[in-house]
Amino acid sequence: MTSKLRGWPTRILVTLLYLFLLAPILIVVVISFDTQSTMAFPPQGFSFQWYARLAENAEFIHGFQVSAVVAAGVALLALLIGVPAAVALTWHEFPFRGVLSGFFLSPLMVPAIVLGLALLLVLAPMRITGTYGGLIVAHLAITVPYVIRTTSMSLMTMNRSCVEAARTLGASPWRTFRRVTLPLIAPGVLAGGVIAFLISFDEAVISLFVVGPQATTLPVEIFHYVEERTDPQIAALSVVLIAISIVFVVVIERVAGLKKVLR
Amino acid sequence: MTGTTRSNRLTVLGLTVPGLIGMAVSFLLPLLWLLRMSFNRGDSSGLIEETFTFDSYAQFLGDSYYWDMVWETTILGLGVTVLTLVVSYPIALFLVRTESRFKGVLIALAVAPLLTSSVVRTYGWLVLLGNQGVVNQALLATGLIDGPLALINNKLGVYVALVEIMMPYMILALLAGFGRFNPELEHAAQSLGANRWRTFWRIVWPLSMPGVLTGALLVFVLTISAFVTPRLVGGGKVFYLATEIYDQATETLNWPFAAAMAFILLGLFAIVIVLYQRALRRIEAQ
Amino acid sequence: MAFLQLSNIVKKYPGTDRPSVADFTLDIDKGEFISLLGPSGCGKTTTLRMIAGLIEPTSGQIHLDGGELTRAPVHQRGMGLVFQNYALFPHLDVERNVAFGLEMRRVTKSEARRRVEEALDLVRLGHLKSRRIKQLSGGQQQRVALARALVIEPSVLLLDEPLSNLDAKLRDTMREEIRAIQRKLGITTVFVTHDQDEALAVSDRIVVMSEGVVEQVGTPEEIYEHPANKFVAGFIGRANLFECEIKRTSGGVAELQVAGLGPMHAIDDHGAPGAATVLVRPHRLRISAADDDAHGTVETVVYVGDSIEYGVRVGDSTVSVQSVAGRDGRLEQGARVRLSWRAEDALVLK
Amino acid sequence: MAFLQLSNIVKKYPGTDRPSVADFTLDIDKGEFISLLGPSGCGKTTTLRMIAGLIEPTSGQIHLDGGELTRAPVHQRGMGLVFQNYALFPHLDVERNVAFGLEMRRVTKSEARRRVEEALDLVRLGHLKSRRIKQLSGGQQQRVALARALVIEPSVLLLDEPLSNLDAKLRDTMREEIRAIQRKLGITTVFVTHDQDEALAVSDRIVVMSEGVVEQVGTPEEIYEHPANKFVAGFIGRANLFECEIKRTSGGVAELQVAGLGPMHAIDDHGAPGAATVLVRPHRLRISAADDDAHGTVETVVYVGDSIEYGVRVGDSTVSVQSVAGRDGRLEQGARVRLSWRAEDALVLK
Amino acid sequence: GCGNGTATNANDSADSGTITVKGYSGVFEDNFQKAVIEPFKKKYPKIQVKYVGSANSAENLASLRAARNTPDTDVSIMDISTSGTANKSQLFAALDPAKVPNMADIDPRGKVEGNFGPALTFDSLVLIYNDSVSPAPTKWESLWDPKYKGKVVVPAQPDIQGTALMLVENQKGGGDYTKSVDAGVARLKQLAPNVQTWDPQPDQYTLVQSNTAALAIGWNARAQYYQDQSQGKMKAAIPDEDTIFQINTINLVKDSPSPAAAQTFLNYALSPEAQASFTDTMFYAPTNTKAKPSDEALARTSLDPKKSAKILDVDWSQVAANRDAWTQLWRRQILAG
Ligand SMILES: Nc1ncnc2c1ncn2[C@@H]1O[C@H](COP(=O)(O)OP(=O)(O)OP(=O)(O)O)[C@@H](O)[C@H]1O
Ligand SMILES: Nc1ncnc2c1ncn2[C@@H]1O[C@H](COP(=O)(O)OP(=O)(O)OP(=O)(O)O)[C@@H](O)[C@H]1O
Ligand SMILES: [Mg+2]
Ligand SMILES: [Mg+2]
Repeated sequence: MTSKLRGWPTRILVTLLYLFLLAPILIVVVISFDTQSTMAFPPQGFSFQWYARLAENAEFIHGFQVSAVVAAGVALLALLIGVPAAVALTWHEFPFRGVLSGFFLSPLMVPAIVLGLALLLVLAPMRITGTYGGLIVAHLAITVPYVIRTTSMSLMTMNRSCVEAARTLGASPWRTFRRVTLPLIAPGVLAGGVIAFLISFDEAVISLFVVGPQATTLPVEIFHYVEERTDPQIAALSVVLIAISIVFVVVIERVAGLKKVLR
Repeated sequence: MTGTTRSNRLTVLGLTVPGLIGMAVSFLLPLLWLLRMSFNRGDSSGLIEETFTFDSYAQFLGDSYYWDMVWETTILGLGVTVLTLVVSYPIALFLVRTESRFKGVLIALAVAPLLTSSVVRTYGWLVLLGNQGVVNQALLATGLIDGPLALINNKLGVYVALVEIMMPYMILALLAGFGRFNPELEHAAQSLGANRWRTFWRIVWPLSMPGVLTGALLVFVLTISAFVTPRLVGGGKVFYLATEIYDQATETLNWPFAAAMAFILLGLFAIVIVLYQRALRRIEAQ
Repeated sequence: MAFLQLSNIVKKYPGTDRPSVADFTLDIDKGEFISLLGPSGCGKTTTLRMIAGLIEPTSGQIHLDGGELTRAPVHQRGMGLVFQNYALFPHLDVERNVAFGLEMRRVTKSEARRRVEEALDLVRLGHLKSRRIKQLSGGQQQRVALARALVIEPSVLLLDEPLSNLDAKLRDTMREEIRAIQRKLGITTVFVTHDQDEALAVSDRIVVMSEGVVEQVGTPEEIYEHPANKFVAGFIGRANLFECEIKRTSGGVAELQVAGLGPMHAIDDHGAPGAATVLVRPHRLRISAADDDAHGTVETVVYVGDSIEYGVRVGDSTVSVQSVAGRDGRLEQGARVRLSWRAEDALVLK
Repeated sequence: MAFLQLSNIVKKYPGTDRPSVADFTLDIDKGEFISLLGPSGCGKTTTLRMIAGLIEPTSGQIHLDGGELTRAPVHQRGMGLVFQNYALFPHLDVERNVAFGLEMRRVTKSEARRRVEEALDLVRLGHLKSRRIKQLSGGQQQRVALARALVIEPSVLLLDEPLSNLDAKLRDTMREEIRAIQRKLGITTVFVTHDQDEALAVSDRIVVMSEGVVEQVGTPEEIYEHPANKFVAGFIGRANLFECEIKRTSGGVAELQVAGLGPMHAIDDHGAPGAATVLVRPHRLRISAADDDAHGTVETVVYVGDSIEYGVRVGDSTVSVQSVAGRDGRLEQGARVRLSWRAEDALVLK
Repeated sequence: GCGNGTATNANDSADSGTITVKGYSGVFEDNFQKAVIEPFKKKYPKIQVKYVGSANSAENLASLRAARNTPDTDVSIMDISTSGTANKSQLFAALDPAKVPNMADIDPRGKVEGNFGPALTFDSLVLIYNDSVSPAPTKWESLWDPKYKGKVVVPAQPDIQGTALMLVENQKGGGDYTKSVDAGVARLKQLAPNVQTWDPQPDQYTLVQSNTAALAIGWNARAQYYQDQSQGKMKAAIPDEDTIFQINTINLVKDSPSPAAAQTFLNYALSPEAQASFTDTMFYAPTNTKAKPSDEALARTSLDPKKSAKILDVDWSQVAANRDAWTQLWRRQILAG
């Protein structure tokens, strides 16, 4: 079977789709080595000058730190509150379940721009705009729904008799969850965590409102940067981010076996 | 295990309370503020008058221009969702099935675009599709066209860029939705005479519905609230609710109107969520 | 007092029109080995899952060792359960599947390793320790499930068709191993099986169920020799049931007039004359060639290794006769035969 | 030429050290009913899946009706398959599961409905048509799987333990139904079972496998009466194997000196004197109380309904004896006994 | 919390403290840092200046408004039409003429009623073109030339560049913007087929430089700056007809944490030396009449004496009041086509 699946039509189709998916990134990679000072094609030369400039750009470096910390915090927090909520919503029957589940999804319905505005007016009096805590709070609502969705999807599709088996073998509900349920729903939890991280990491609109001089996230720095300049420094930055992500993935792969987790 | 006993209720409470607290602070409170704001009166120079009026709602609902915009936005959301699904599904299915050594890398590649700011990726599309872009240059070089095609600064560009930007989210959702995809069921279908196509439609597709629905909801919502991409690629010629809300909130500074629009958008999406939940429940029943 | 008490247990799944288990009452002693026997879909698994606490009875109580169990959380019941569909953990290998219960009990690493090894040897899977579940054959998976339940030496062992995918030899061995451990540790065991012979061979007592209802509870011999009704008679072992007329009963033996066969005798505990049914096991029937005075004709001859099974047409029904192969002469299809039995080999049912 | 030909099939799963199926060769005629029999993990499922095309043989060819099959896509092979783990479609109800194959064949709606109904009645599930798979008992699921494979009336039917979760009565009925359909339509059938009796009862021929290798192919009687080797003898039916010394052979009957029993006779096809093994089935052994001149002592007495099984200690091994219950007198544990057999009930193996 | 969020700040005095300045990001920020903030820091070493970039004036106002009860910004630089709204909504405080003496020397066109923040820079609308365009355009009319179909870039209303072009055309068509802009809208409608994008990305200077577009309108200061940066691939043309001023004001935020230091900074930013220095680096015309930038820099600003006569007089508060209405006009009549 497998040899047939790897047939040429499938391969070609998948390759083309990958090409489409990665096209803008490929362009960005090429441009990042250009000598021109605008993002344009074809490149006029080869240099590392934009990488050199990037290394000196304190705002980007600080922005990266802020974004990484915030995104990690958001992902963690979103998982911590999202996964239990997903368990309750998928596995338990209780009054107002539908209402609650709708409520947990509703942040997705509010355009980020509006939520950003609204958050600013709530967070500013609390004096937490422009702090890590404030940014995490601001990103929480828009990431939790993803965690809940992907997690409950996995909960729905998993074989529940494994949970029963664990319980009869003496595992408390918590240990059952940790030792059996969690590994079995790992694809959903992982997807939720990754999406939460990435949404937070890429979130520019809400952040625009709640960043402050002390903590400004990378997308906001980028956003400000491209409003005025379009040199390939941004391209170089993207390439660095991709490289970091690939290293990250390779490490996960080595340590935890991504294949196993996602299969 | 799903009785409505007291301990069950306690469990449910324990499981949902952290989430409720988090959502209250980071969502409900701001939303309530927003609701209040939508009843204020804003003027076109950006001044806001604290009052209680339905003016903003009336202004929106009484203007067919905005109704067209709602329609356009819905079409954009649906269109991008369907297209994204079409181009993402084969990749997800391939990734689930493949036994390749490079599986991990391939998954990473599918997700990597997310680590590149969508602003930057949109710029990538500008470089690709612009008048001086890669595609136009290639087409001009081959002599297929004799003037650059307008690939951006119109709806086409918005669709292309949005679809690409949404793909990784869709792929992730689909991958998770396949869960522990059981090839044995495919085998069973084939042994019953289903060719690959029919095995797909009758077995693989229905079983992947949770992932498809989740991915679709995710993409739909992200699309209709996306403003960066339509902004950057739309050439100022296409208007959607999100860009309009953004304009009202940041350019015109008419916050009450922006807030009212947001609540109207919310009402619109409530319909989508209801449909989604109904579909989900049908699947869950299985 | 009984160790495990099920009192008036009822289970009705939502959306079904009849309860899957209806008014189930049973007292099980400590260390007893009970089999649940009954046709497919009669509620065996449902009963077992209620004992384990995986589903809540619609009504009724379960007591363990005097304490009400109905509300105890599953993981504190200390029961070992083999699931009909195994329910192995796909993300763990064989060894860690088996070790799971021990880890939950915080057994030390070395002790756990030793016990897991023992359990795997017991089910003859010592060599597949580090395989993934997906890479095992059906029978091997079933044995992992068995080892996983046995290794924790539970006080109550619930087995749902734990041997259904094993060959006769292995099944015999496993059955004996289970029985030995069970005896040694005094584990109270409820064993669901579809195999009547197995139930007869290992059980202290057998519960025969049908459509959610208990038809009879008794020792194997009671069940086999004195089935409470036609259902039990027909279900346990193969049975010929003849309609007959009781003429007279004296000294526990009835004189019968059996349709198609004429006057016969049978054991009768009831004692009232009138219409009745008489049960004769196929191997208790004697068959002999008879040209005149024949009762019927041999319709089918099936060779089943240890013996030969004849289907004999008597009137418009078919009677099964089992004859030890190789010992008696072999009859051909079409042969005209006479049937007979000894009074002590036949039983009147009411 | 044979209808279904397996030639030198080998399957080695990646990551295992030995092939799971090694050099499997078998010719199956059209309409034949073949059983694959063997211990758990011997490669039965693997073989079946290769025929169905679900896994590719590492080497070897499969021909169907003269055409090379190895490369044909699964869905064009027109084979019906019952999976050991059922593989029912969780998102479809019972009726639509069964109808699936018919829809794939574009059978008209009304025709399909009729045939599905028939198939469900056949497996006694007509009343559960619109149930979801999750709401069925284990045996009910298995029967759905069976109905799903039968309803398409395939030219080749592959059954992987299709009756393992059914009670004896239902199993008998199902087995007969399968056999009837198979005969009527001339379906070539490969039947994997762990139940020796079942294999003996229904098969045209039986293939006995062990550790991926074919040990013997033959009719039930050949396999049972003339096992090719000790493995087959031990696996099919229960067997007592005695070490012995052949003194002399004349007229196909050997004079033996059996350890612990003394001089005996047995059928011998080989004819050479020297050390050998003699096979005697438990039910062919005769047992009688004997205070002096005893061969051994009764160690265990197990009541199995139709008969009584004795374990008799002879020297340092245990001999099984099966005696029809109720016919002969019953021996108690500890009784001193003599064993004997008729020459035609014993077989010399080499 | 934010370090300097309290209304009364013990550290604040005229020559020490920490102030936050919010203004445009990008090249404006770069040059403002270089030409104004750094020399200021040298002069007042005890005052820390933090510059926070924001994308545009509206965003700047939005954040001020949101943080009105706990302002974290001291000085805000924004477009005059936006600062007018801010003044009206009491987000800005009036300046103390004693503390900002340079206010007195500001060009009358840059003075704001009630001592609110005055003009920091003057700029004007210009034509920009790719150097492949010949002949070099000198009139707005070139934008309508059919040979530039699909090659013109005009940032649309509510961007004030679009507003400015409309006002210029409206005036030419005989309209009075205080009553109606129909004439301007009609002209722009005719322009629509020529326009490649109404919302240039990254910006029109880049598009013209890369020859993605041929012609565009833009602000003089930036256009001049980019002309140098691109080595002439993109050129600016100050049209020899009516154009419009763009004015950026510098304002003191109401309840600013450090009002004293902030006003010291304001005063410095308006000083002749700072004004001259900023003009030299980025070609914004100085608002301080006493500023003496270099002649060649001055020649490239809108204050070039030869051209200043042609500046249209615009009441920016009127423009702000009409912003929404005009935006709707554009949407429905110009852009939709
Ligand atoms: N995917 C796999 N990878 C590695 N080994 C496997 C795999 N599947 C099966 N095996 C091994 O191959 C051998 C044969 O397996 P198969 O499933 O054919 O056995 P079987 O005869 O059907 O046994 P059972 O009666 O227990 O179902 C077993 O030892 C099993 O462990
Ligand atoms: N979740 C469910 N919803 C509705 N009906 C169910 C459900 N589970 C089981 N049933 C029904 O309840 C009855 C008893 O099921 P149970 O699983 O206890 O049978 P069983 O005796 O174990 O049968 P088998 O020998 O076939 O496994 C069956 O008729 C079955 O269809
Ligand atoms: Mg069951
Ligand atoms: Mg198997």
